[in-house]
Parts: sequence; C-alpha cells; structure tokens
Amino acid sequence: MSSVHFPVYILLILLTTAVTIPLISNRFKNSLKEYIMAAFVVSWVLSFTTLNHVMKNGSYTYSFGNWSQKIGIQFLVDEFSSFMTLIILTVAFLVIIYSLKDMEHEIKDYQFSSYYTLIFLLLFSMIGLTVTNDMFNMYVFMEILSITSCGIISIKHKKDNFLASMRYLILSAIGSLSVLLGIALLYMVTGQLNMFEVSSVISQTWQSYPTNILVSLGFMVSGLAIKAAVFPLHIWLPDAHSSAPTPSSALLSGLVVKVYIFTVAKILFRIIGVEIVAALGIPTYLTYFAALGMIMGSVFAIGQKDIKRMLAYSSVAQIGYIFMGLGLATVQGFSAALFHIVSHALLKTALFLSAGSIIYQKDKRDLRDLNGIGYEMPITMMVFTIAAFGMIGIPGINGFMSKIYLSLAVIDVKKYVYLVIILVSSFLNAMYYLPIIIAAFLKESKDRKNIMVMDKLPRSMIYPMVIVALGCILMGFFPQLIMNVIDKAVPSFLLLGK
Amino acid sequence: MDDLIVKTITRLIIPFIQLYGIFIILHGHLSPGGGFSGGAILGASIVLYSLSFGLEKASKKLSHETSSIIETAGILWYIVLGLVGIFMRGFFLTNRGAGFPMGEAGGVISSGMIALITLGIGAKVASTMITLFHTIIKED
Amino acid sequence: MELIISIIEHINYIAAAALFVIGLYTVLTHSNLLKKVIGINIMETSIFLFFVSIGYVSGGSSPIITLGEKQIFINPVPSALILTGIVVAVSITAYSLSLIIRLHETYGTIDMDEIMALRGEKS
Amino acid sequence: MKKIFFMIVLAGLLVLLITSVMEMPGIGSIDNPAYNEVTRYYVENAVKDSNAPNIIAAIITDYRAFDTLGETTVLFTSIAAVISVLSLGHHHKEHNNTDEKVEKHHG
Repeated sequence: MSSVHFPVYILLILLTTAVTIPLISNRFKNSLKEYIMAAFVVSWVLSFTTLNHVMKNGSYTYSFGNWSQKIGIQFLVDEFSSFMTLIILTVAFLVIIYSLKDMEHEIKDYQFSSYYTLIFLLLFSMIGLTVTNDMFNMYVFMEILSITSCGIISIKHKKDNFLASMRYLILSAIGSLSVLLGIALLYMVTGQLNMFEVSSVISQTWQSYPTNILVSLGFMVSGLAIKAAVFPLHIWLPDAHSSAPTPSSALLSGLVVKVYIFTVAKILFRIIGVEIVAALGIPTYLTYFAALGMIMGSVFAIGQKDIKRMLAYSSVAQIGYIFMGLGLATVQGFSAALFHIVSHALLKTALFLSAGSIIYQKDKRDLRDLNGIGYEMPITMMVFTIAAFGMIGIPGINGFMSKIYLSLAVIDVKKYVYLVIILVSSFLNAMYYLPIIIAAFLKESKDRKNIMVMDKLPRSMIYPMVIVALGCILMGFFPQLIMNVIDKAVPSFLLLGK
Repeated sequence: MDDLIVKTITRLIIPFIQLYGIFIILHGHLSPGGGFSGGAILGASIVLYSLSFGLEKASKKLSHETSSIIETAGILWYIVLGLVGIFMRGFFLTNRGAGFPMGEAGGVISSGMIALITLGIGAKVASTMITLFHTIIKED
Repeated sequence: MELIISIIEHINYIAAAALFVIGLYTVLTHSNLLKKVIGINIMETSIFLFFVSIGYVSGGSSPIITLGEKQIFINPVPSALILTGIVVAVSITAYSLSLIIRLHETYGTIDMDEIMALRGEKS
Repeated sequence: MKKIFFMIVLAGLLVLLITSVMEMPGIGSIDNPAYNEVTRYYVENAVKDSNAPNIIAAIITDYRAFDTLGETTVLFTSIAAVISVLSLGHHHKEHNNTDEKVEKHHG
C-alpha cells in the first residue's frame, strides 16, 4: 500500500460508492447518510495525504498497467492536480452535508439514491478530469461530467428543470463533440494521445501543419468555452444554475465550471504549449471575451429579480476574471486565475448555500421580498454579506486578494485597459450585491418588526455555510496559505518540458 | 401486440440470438466483437421479447432489482480485476504482470484479464440496454 | 486537376467535415427537439467516420492477427477509441430522449419554439 | 433569416475544416503521421503482451483499459440519469400527478 496509488483509490472509492448506493438504499435505507459521509471522509484523507506527498517529494506520473506513456493511459499527479482534487473534495463535502437536509425539501424520498449516485459520479469525473494526462480519457470523463451535471438539474421534477437541462445537454453535447473533433485533428497530426507526447511532437512539427493545429485548437477551446460559459456562449447557464436544486447549483457553479477551465488550461499550456499558443494569438482573443464577459455578466445580473438567477449571471462575470488571468499567459496571470478559481469556488458556494437557506426557510426567491430578512435569518445573511463583500472586493476577504493578484498580473504585461475593466466590473458587482444587503439589514419587512431572532434552520445546514464563510475570511487574511501551493503548481504547468 | 406468428417466431429465434450474443462475448479477444457488441445483441433478444410479449412478462424475465444488481456488479467486477494488479505489486489494471492465467494465444480461455473483463462488460451492457428500453417504454 | 485528385484523396475527410456541419446546422436551426438529438447523432457519426478514416491504411486488413504471412494492418487505435465513442453517444441519446419524454408530458409539445411561446405567455 | 445566417457561418466552418484536412496526406497513405511507432508497437506486440489476437480487444481492455472503465461508467451514468428523470416511484405516482395538475392550474 504505497501512497502512489492514492489518486486511483480516491477515484475508485467515489465510483464504488456511486454504484453501490442504489443497492444500499434499497436494503439499508437508514444508513445511507453514514455511508456517504464515510466514503467522503476516506477519500478526503487520501487526497490530503496525496497533496502532502506531492509537496514533499514532487510530482509523479501514474501509468495504468505499467505501460509506457506512449501506449497506455497516464495520470499526472502534480501540485496542481492534487491541490485541485483536495479543493473539489472539500467544497463538495461541505455542500453534501448541507444537501442532506436541504434536498428533503427539493426532491422526493425515493429520488435520494439517484441523486447521490449522480453526485458521486460527478465528483468521480471531475477528479478524473483534473488528474488525467491523456486526451481521449479526458473526453470520456468530460462526457460523464456533462451527463451527470444535467442529471443533477433534472432530478427536480419541475417544468423549468427539464427545459434547462435539455438546453444544457444539447449545448454541452455540441461542446464535447467539438472537443472530440479537435482531438481527432490533433491525433491526425501527432498519432499520440498522451499530453506530453503530443506536445513534444507538436513542438517539432507545428510549422508543417499550421492550419490543422489552429483549427483543432479553435474547436477544442470553443467547445470547452461553451461548457465553461465564457461570455457569448453562456446562454445555458442562468437557466441551468438557477432552476437546479441549491446544492446542485453550488456544485455546478463552484466546481464544474472550474474543472472545464482546468481543461482549457491543460489544452492551451500543456498539450500545445505556451509559445505556439501565443504565436497563434489565442490568449489575446480569450482576454477580449473575458473582458466582455466581466462587464456584460454583471450588467445582466443587475436586471435580475430572482436571487439565484442573479448569482448565476454573476458567475458569468467571475468566469471572465478567470479567463482574463488565463489569457495573459504569464506565470502571474495563471496564478491569479488559479487563486480566483479557489476563491470563487468558496464565495459562490457560500452565496448559493445562503440563498438556498432563504428559499428553504422563507420560500422566497424574489429579491424584492428580502426586506428585513437580516433580522430573521442573521447567520444566513451574515454569510451572504461576507461572500457578497468578497465578490465586490472589500479588503479582508479572498475576493479582494484575487483582484489584487489579477491587477498586478495585468500591470505586469502593461495592458492598463483591463485594469479599468476590473474596476468597472467591481463597481457593477457592488451595484447588485449592496442593495440586497441594505434591504436585508436596514429596511423594514411588511409582515413583521425587525426583531432579531435566530435562523430556523437545521444545524447541518448552518455549519457548512459558516465554515465556507470562515474559509473566505481566512483566505483573505492569509492568502499565502493558498499561494504557496499555487506558486509551486504554476511553473510545473506552464514550463513543462523545458 | 397480440399476434401468434410474431410470438412463435420470437420464441423460436430468441435462443439463437442469445447464443450468438454469448459467442460474441466469449470470443471477444479472438474475433471482431467483444463485450459491447455481444452485450447489445443479448440485450436485443430481451428487447424483442418485450416487444412481442409485452412489458409485464418481460419484467418477470429480468426484474428491475436483478438488472440493477448486474449493473453494479459489472463495474465492481472491473474494479476488483484492476485491484488485483495493485495487490500483485503492479499498477491498477495490469494484465500479464498481475499473474492472470494467460493461456495459449488463440484459445477461448486465454489472454487473462481481457476475457474476464469482456465477460463483465457483456453482462453489464446487456442489462443496461434492457433497463434503458424498459424504463423508456414504461412511460406510455 | 491537381485539386480534383487531392479532393478524391481526401474524400472521407471532406465527407466527415460536411456531415459535421450538416449535423451542427440541424441542431442549431431546427426547433424540434427530436431533430436536434438526431443532429447531435449525425455530428457524432461524422467524427467516427473521421477517426476511422485516419486509421485506414490502403491494403491493410482488420487488426486481428492470424498465423501465416505478415500482413499490413490498419491503425487499431482509432477503432478502439471509436468503440468508446459509440457507447458515449448511446448514453447521451438515451438521456436526451428521456428528457424529451418528460418535456412532452409537461408542455404537450416537443417543439422548442412552441415551448418558449408557452412559457412566454405564462410569465 | 436565422437559417441564412447559420448557413453562411457554417459554410465558413466547412471551408476552414476542409482546408485544414487538405494539408494532410491522403486516405490510406502509409505516410499518415498517425501511423507511427505507437501503432507499430500495438501491431507487433499485442499478441506477445496479452495473448489476444484481436488487437482492438487488447487495446480497449488492456493497454487503455481505464478508458473502458470510464465507458462502462458512462453507461451506468446514463441509466442513473434516465431513472432519475423518468421514474416516479411506485407509491408516489398518483400523488405526483395531482401535484402537477395543481401547478398547471396556477400557471
């Protein structure tokens, strides 16, 4: 039992849990929750050990069946992938604890086993997508991810959910097929599927097939841009993220979109390589779309009445920040993007969970009905306020630090226009988050006086929210905790094979 | 559909379809085919049965319980075969290095893990096809 | 003349590209959901054709080794990848069909435009 | 209008795709870069490594067996998703129907 196998064990535990949940829930209905939690704790511990191991001994590759990397499938367990695995598992763990109570409101009893099966398959595919180092394996995981992420939307049998997941499914099928076509074109040129091998072949031969590589890169990046909801291709996101049950929205918006961004980063920087990508001018276009998304996502969010829809549009804007960092194609830019991935995962989870709590207790989704709710649900609204301040960029919360890092990266490449865009986007964020907070704490509700009472929520819903909010503050005051890992992860990602 | 000719022909032809499916699965490592195609053929035989005899009777042949057990078992079987590789001091999904009985090249019982995995996949794909079909037509 | 020869040499790739575009056109312009799903299937098939054409070697036989003289085999990797691709395509189709069944149940139609019109009246 | 717009865009895409594939050697050419040492390794060593004459079977269940695990998982996922969408539970069917009716009425 050496720790080399741990990433595989994590995947296998998640998969085994997923496939056994239907059987367990038929026979031992009461122990389902304990079973889920046990699987989570074990895989979390394994993932933590892996990160420790990697930080101490450096990255390593895991080849299935001990074949060489040309002929077999390979996992790359480096600082980046093991750290992101830990983040995925941590956030998902908190969301799942929250979901145990919340889902009782959202779906029927007999659907529980399907829901958690889908959740575990979702985690399986996300972690697989993060650690895999093989192009076709990447596609397979991507398809599992797209089916499961539609599945956790349509689990709630409402009209909107079916329509939203149908649209999401069609668009993400187009996205995956574009990626597959891109893979086919790359395979045509290189004859390899392993990312390292592809990149070494391409760096020698890309001058002979420039159009082919450009077209394949275009297909792959635009396919993933659909899935990652980069601005003009985001049309599925607001419906999908707002109609889904709250835990699903938190997972989709906090993690799933991020995993697709990792994949974009892998394709751009690991498969093709920074120099070729920069020579083809892809990153510059990415920053244009990112800047557009940062502004337009916030503008759309201002007009929304539904709280979850507003949060969904805000995700579009935040994805713009991340792609801005990626598009700079520098070490600073990439580490700012990674930092923002982590901080946005926490912030959006906190926002969605607190919005879900409001829906759980008060059954209100309309922003205009939230007057005085801060006195009725103080803990929930405190969590919401912290996360919203993070989104706006108030110092002391992680959102501020990621904006600082991004601004520094922008200044470093002397593109001062983007600095203005970051500022404008922050102002726009403030325009739609602050009114909610003001309404919640300073306005009187129509039905009741503003007397402070405690939230009427189950404890298993309050604790995860509070932990996520504390995590945001911790990250805001001690960004070095995360940055230390990211600083190690980035060079291994950007400068591979040099 | 209540037609004598259809029912009789179905009853006659199903054993041959199933035999062919099993042949394809067992010869997966020797000839074109394998777990997926063989499993699809096996599944098609039950699909044919439920088309001509109705869903009620077909669900008795393969109940929802059984098929969900087969699906879970198919994946678990795959995982266990892979774990053998790890316990034999190799890597996940090692074939020859894990000491699977390799047999004689060209024989039906040969090629170690490949034949065993193909068997598991065949059973799983067959039951998947049937479950998908039954779940979807149950809606009418 | 050279162009024609080149087209004939690349006819499979061109057909795959054309099928991909036809599928994409079907998905994007038709409002009937079943047609959209069929469009996705056409796109999938086009990619399978593309992959298999990459692997073809003229005069090569299928990659099953028989005793006897040494032969040329086609490239087995794309065929193996396509097997996976087909299964994925089946899964996506099954799931989207089940969603269509549900949509038909709730809205009484499977036409995207009509569904949007129904929703527009409601709000 | 929408159709004409898409037609023009997709025609552009088609031209782009065709120009990119025209760069490559023709079909069946042995100079195809995809026919490289990896392919030769599979063809020459499949029987030696795994005793399976069917090279494709050797690839999908031995060399690249993890893909096939993913593939079976995709099948399992599709079943889980289809059941989650379609099944109404044996006892809940009527209850659920009335729910829907009430909702329609309100709408």
